[in-house]
Amino acid sequence: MINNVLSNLFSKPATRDFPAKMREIAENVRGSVEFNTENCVYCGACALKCPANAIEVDRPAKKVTFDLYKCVACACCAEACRKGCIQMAKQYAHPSYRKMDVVFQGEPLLTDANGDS
Amino acid sequence: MSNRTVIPFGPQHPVLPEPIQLKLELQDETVVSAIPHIGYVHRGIEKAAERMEYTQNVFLVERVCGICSFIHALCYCQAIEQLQNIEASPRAKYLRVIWSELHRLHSHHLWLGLFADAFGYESLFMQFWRNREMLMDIFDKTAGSRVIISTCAIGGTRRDISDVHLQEILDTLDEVEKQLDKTLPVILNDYTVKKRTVGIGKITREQALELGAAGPVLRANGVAQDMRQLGYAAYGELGFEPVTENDGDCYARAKVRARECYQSVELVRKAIRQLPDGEILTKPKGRPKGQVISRVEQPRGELLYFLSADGTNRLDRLRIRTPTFANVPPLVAMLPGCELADVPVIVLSIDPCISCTER
Amino acid sequence: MMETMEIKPQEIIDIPNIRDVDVSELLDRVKKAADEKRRFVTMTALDRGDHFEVLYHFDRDLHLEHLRVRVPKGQTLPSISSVYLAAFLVENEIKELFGLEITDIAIDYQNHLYLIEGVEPAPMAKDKPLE
Amino acid sequence: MNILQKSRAKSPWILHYDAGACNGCDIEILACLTPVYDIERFGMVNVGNPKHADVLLVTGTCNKRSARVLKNLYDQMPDPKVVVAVGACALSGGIFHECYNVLQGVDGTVPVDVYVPGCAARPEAIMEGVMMALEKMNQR
Repeated sequence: MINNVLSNLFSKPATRDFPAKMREIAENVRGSVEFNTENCVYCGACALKCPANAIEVDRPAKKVTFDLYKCVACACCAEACRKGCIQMAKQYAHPSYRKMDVVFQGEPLLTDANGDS
Repeated sequence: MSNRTVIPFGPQHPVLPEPIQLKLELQDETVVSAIPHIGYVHRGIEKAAERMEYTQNVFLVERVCGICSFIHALCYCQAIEQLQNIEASPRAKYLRVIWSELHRLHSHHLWLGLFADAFGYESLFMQFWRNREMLMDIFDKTAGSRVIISTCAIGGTRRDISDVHLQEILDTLDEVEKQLDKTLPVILNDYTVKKRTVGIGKITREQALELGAAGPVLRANGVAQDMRQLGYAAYGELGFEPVTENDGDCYARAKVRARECYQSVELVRKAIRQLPDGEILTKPKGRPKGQVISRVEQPRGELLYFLSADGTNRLDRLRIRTPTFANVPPLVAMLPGCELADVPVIVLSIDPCISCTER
Repeated sequence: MMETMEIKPQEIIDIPNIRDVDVSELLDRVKKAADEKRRFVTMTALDRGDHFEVLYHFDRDLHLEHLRVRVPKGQTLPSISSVYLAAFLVENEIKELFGLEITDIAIDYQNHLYLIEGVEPAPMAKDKPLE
Repeated sequence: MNILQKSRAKSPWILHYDAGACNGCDIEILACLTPVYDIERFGMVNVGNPKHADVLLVTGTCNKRSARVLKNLYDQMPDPKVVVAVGACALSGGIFHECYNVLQGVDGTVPVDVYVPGCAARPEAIMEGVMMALEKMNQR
């Protein structure tokens, strides 16, 4: 045990210096869902596949509502999208003070649950 | 009776990361009886599995337990594969072994740390958890997430592990093994640790069998039963001997898990050496129909899934029997006769996973 | 994926090694299993509309064997916890979540193992909504 | 900012309660306490006693039974206090939001100050969430 104590005493700290230094994120990390609605045809495949029902697609209104706070980051939607509109961003989703839905309707706009910007 | 008191242990207790309540009846300092009270984590996953499509259920069952998520998904996927009459490709089978053994390794590290914390050895807890982070990094790199890795799919796996990452896993395992050589002797040989674990929470082999114990609790009583002997995934080709101990106390259970750490390291190495090339996903066809039971070995013991499907895209019934659920009756038998101060050590010695138990 | 045609439920094929027993001979059968040193694994309840199907799973040297009883709704099932104490948790669970009355459980939680007062009883029954 | 507020922000004590999680977020919170992430650098200590705590970290889908315990713990904490809900389950129920024994999110039981999304939330996100909560506490 003494050896262990000594080697711990003289080795570099294991601690990562967060938040001063952000760690390099590995490739292919399923951080958060990223929408790119340019090619979106509002087919609703992502909404069907989502196990947490976090995505709602309103086809007539051409509107995609994504509830980040239900999302379990399984990447099913990204796999289901044939148009390549959904990608998994490497960066994790950041905390927030309010619950907000991400809504896409042509131009993406951010509104809170009550609908006001 | 004169000095009998009932003490509630939990639901929020510093030793327990999860809420469970034990009503302990004490005569002075000695526990006379213990009754577990659960229900703080019950969600109703079995019912939800009837609502969701059988393909979506993979992600649901993964979240029965965050510590051994991959193994839950594996058990479910194997059951569905059996119903649909498909078989995962050889490469997928080996990848499944690699991920499940890494999960076992990280779970045992986690447990050894918490166990050390339970008998008041905080620096040992920190050491095990520091070493565990190396394994979490592997999950991060190979699967894209630290805890719930979502790589198992019906018919194989969703991701492949590249050669670069395989080498990285081997390097990490060397380091993990080196660290284990340093830290495990403390759990196994240290005088104070032995004082708190040897002879504590003892049950006999007959009791363990009668009370339906599972996993390390059963194997610590000399019963060589490990579901990996069934040869699911690629375990049949890897050669496998269950780890057993004979004393049936907290020390023996710690020893089983400590030796299983080395076993898991060896199994991953072997799996990587023998990893065949090929496809990773067999496309499933048709709908699942019929009843099936699938069993795999979790870090905590035997996991059983019973599936009943009627040919639609939803399951008729999904029954999950988790190892901690089986280990609660032995716990009730272990506690009487021990001292109040030993209760945390004994409770942790079965490696309780309450979210598994209640689903 | 979206379903265009609803497939009708079909007859379900059983798991192997299953033996149908009557409620009256259940305890004798279970005692026999205990004498032969089988390890009690768990129980599974299925709601089949007018009756419950209860499966008892036993293990012996990695080999599973099952007993099956059918209990019409409204009737009771005797507890096996006098033979296998390990069954008390799962019997409480079935009693609470399915509403199948199981009598003489060794430790009876009186339908409060998982749910507290004010929650609708027997949520796992098939006639309960799926959410 | 007076001296009391300043010292509170320098050393916030954390109480962690699992209201029904799958363990994923809980082990990530524990990972925050261990050497690699080590939030004790910021003076944060995990305590077991609600009366000692300033920050309540809640994980998991809340059900009716654990909601009672959660409310109880929250009421016992002295003011000023902040609540950080960690993980998809605690925010909205996540994948379990339609299960029969799940309350959809803990914000129906206790007032939540910071929402940390993710399944499971990464240790970095949890730390960021706690720091955001402290900022909010300082404004009180």
